[in-house]
Amino acid sequence: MKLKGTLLLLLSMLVVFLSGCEPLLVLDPKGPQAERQASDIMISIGIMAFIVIVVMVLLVYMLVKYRASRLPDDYEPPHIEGNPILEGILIGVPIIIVAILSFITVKSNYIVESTPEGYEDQEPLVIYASSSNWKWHFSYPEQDIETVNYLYIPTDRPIEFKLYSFGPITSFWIPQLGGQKYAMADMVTTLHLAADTPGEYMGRNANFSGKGFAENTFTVTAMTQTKFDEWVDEVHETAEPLTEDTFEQLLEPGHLGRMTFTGTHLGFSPAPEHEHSDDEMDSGEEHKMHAEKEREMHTEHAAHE
Amino acid sequence: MKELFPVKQVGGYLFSLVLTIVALIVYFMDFSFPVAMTILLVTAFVQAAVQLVLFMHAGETEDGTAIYTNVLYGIIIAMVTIIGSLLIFVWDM
Amino acid sequence: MKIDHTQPLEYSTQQNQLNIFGFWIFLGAEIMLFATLFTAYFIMENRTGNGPTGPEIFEIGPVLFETFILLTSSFTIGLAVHAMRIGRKKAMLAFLGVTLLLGVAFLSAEINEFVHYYHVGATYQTSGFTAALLTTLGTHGGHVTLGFFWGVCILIQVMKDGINARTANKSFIFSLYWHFLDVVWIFIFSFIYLKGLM
Amino acid sequence: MEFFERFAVPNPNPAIYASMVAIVVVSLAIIIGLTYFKKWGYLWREWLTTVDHKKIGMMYLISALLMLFRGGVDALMLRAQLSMPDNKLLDPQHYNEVFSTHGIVMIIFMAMPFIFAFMNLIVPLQIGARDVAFPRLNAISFWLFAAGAMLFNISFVIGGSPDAGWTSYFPLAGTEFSESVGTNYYMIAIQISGIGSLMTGINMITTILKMRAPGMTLMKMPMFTWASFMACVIIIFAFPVLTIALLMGTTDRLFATNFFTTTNGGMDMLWANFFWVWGHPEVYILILPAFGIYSEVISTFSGRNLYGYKSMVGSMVIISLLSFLVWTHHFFTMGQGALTNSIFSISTMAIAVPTGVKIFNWLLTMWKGKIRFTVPMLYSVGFIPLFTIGGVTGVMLAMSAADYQYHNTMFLVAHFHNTIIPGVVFAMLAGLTYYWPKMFGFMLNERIGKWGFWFLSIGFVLAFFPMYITGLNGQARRMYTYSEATGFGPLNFVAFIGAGLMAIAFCLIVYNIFYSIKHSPRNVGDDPWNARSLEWATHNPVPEYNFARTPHVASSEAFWDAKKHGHELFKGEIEEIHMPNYSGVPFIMGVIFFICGFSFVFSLWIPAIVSLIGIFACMVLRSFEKDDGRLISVEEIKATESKFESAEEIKTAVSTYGGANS
Repeated sequence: MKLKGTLLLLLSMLVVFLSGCEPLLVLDPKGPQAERQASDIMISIGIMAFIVIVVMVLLVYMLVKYRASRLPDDYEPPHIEGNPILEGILIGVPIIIVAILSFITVKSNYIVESTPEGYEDQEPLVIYASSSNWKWHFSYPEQDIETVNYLYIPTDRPIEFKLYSFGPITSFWIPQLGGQKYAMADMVTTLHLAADTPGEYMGRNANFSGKGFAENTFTVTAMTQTKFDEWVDEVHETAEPLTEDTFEQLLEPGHLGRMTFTGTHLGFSPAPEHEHSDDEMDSGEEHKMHAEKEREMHTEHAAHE
Repeated sequence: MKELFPVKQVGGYLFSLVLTIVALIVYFMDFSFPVAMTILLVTAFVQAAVQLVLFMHAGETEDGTAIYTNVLYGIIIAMVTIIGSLLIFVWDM
Repeated sequence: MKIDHTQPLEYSTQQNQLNIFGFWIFLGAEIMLFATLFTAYFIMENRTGNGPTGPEIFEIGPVLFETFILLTSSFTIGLAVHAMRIGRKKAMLAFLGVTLLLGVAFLSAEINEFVHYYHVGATYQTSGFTAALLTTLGTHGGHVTLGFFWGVCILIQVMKDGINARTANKSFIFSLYWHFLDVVWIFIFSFIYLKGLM
Repeated sequence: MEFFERFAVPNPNPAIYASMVAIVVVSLAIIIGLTYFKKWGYLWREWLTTVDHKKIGMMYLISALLMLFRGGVDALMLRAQLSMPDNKLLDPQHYNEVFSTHGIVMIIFMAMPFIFAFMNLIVPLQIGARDVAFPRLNAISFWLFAAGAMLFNISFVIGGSPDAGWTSYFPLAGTEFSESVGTNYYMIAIQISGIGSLMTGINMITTILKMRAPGMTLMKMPMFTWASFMACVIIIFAFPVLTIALLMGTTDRLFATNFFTTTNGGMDMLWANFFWVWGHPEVYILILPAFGIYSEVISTFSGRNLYGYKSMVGSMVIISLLSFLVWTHHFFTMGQGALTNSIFSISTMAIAVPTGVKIFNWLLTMWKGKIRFTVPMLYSVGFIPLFTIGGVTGVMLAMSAADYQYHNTMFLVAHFHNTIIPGVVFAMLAGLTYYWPKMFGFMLNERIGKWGFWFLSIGFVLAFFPMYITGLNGQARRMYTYSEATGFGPLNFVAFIGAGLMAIAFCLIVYNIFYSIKHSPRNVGDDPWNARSLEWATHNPVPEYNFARTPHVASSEAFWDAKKHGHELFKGEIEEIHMPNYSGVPFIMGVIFFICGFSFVFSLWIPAIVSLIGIFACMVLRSFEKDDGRLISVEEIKATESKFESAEEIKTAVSTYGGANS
């Protein structure tokens, strides 16, 4: 019974941990999206703990009651085929549980994929977050600012992150504000977040991206709109403009500290936003002409050879 | 000579030629995408069935059920993979 | 080897039946193999980068020729199996030979097509689209090539040993393979070429 | 000299040099040993050329155990590195290589051969067949697996290990970010062994569907056979996807195509897609045979028939189908819409239903039974609660909105170890102990076995449960280190202790094998466990022809029927038995495949083409070969049988081993 003891101990430990003597990041949400996710997690932990307990109780019951050492020597276990009603229940109950969880999940899916609840009427702040080996670049087109490895955001305003990568697939994750999403090289993904309370939060790349992955982190500071505006003004007064050359240097593999620039890289190195629509069937004449030219060049090339 | 060309085989061959020509219509006519795709899907699968049943004798032994199940299972999973991937990358991106 | 004479020769031993059944299972796996290639192709279809698109490089003439050749070869291999079943060795060899010749014709047409693609700037490295297209066609073509050499091995064996339980079994399995390649080609024809050209 | 530079390890360290020396020393020791004891001929005649499903099974088993140690050492290094904040034991590059190889070795070269070992050993016996449908192909499958495994394992001393994770997501695994040949090894080694797996799948399906003993309808097959059957169904539809994905990855790396690049229309997400279209069914390929073993073990040691046979079968059929409908849950965060995520989220959770049915059926099998706590049963009993925890955390991960928080964290790592270790590894160890007498004719020591079980279970709980917590606290997977401020330190140290306990457990298991070879009594008879299904109706160890006379079967528990209800298993006279001939070609093909793979890894085109031609030559040779096998005469069979029977008589006085003790 050592095993069962250990398990129960650990389970209770888990519950103690989760119920917050020292809150875990994911379960200590500071924004509506993370809150929704945390509540989903807690609901599912509850239901799942119930299932685990049922299984364990049944198992202990069987093991205690039917162990050979407690049964008479001449006891012959009976031959029992399945019982349709019992098996029906065993199928039915899990289906109900799965249905409940599905309902919650589908609802949450649409919630986390849209502007955070309670912020619908506000214009979202768009921030382009791009990763390169092993840094994060944050471009604020509205404010015309770019930062490296740190992120200032206003509270009480929805934020729309546009994610993409200058290298391997990375994953943009601020556990206390909401779940992660991939940043990739050939398309832009969108993540909707918002911060309810001012504070400093951990953000990182969660998807393995090579040697410098462990240190591929950034800090997020949420502040009131006034403080945010002050910061923007300050940056415009003090920071250097971001040139194409500087940006090329920034992209080199390595780690950098925090950096701040005016202007963004979106002008000379735009996000791969329209890649998709470009490729649609009706790409139009221009595309065809382009290909035609290409083909001519190739035939010419071949002729030369 | 005649016994070398059984009706089943010759008929199947002619039928698949006809199906190929029907499929070819989408090249010459200007159908809308759904209509053209339907034509292609129908002709392709019918032709595959012709090959399977008439030429490959899939059902001729007692293993026919197992063989058909195998092929059907393969087609179902193939369709799931194709449609699922398109859903992820094209239709719902 | 116990030979059961109530069955056609290709099914007449236990091992023969296993071989045919096992090959059918293998074909199930092949369905999935080509389905994966089709998945890749459908997703990459419009991802042409700086290279040409499908409609720009496809030509209906050679494709129709290839289709007709392969359909006919599928017909002749069916006739070969039929001839085998009624014990006509010479007819069977003739049909098998024709099938293999048609296979060669198909392959040369396909190689020609690849050369054409190369000249219009659609090489293996050009774009996601060309990579998916050429891998799909190439995998099919590779199967046909393999089938050709396999068919030659069988042809020689039938010539040497006549139609017996062993050679009949091999020929029948080969016919399954060849028919299957035709089925795959039908899908390539419909969903790569015709869909691209329509 | 320049030619040889490519074979150098790009990131050497003392441990790698030490391994090189160790490899050379061990190889030399093996060669000298074989020569000294004049065992080359024996090795060639009895093992390298064998087509006997039992010997192939044993070779799979030995390979799996070796690979378990390779992967286990990797795991220990990982846990040691993470045991303390800012630890400097491994640098990031080595950490990346170690976790990548750990994952691949454990899944492809440990778990897969382990399940193939039991499929090969047990399935033909359970259905009363003489061998598998294609014995020669079976040998080829094994040697392809061996070639792939060898190729993969030399990577860390020649040219460098793969370092992009076992998932090898592009573009990280592309030539731009992964310059060493490591990922080439990944692509080609897995390709070769994957082809072997596909062949095994075809072989087993044909065997199971076409070679069952008279009277054994599909619904009278023992549960392990059903499980293997469904696993093989998944294999034949999942592995072709891997074949194509690896082919594309290989051409991307070797021929600069644009499948998974980020320019010219390439699509990095496509790799992730294909990888998981294969990868998710793969985990069911592993778990279904494990379920089968648990079904056999629990039923045997509860002294009862398996509860709900039909729903057990039904649930496996449903799992095999559903396993192909859920792959997207590995990348809910890749940017597809809420609709797609919802569909795949629901289909994923749906798998919990058939799995739950199985769990309850096992519990109900114990109900009214007479439970004997032998080592295999202990593993099964430990499996039920631990796997349930793994399963329910799987349901939690399946909730896509919440998965945004679990994804890529230690929570996920904890979850899949929580299913694979109690699910697959426990099952394999249970199977190893349970079928050991079937293979070798003596038992493993129960006492040491139980110690092994407790160390393993407690070690497992300590190693992996803390990860659930650190995951929720924001520890991403695959980080080679973390700072003290994160607070991950203490729990990671607990995990390290757990890993240490598991290492002790595996040492105990190996010690048990050596101990038992020396000390176990040799006369255990044909039915040491008081078992129920057909594989126990023949002798231990099994003679090469399996059954002297073809058994006739009337239920899924044919042997039990014969023991308790007077069912007549063997009717008629002994007749001569047809068996396949041994052949060296499969081994040679394996060697050629190895050379071919190695040449491809290093882009050495001439040897690559020559060895490809060699492979085709082997196939042509096979086409022209006329090999009708051989016959075992009635006298020979009778002589073998009487040897076993006299042994049985001596043994009758000895009480049944592993009976109602504990």
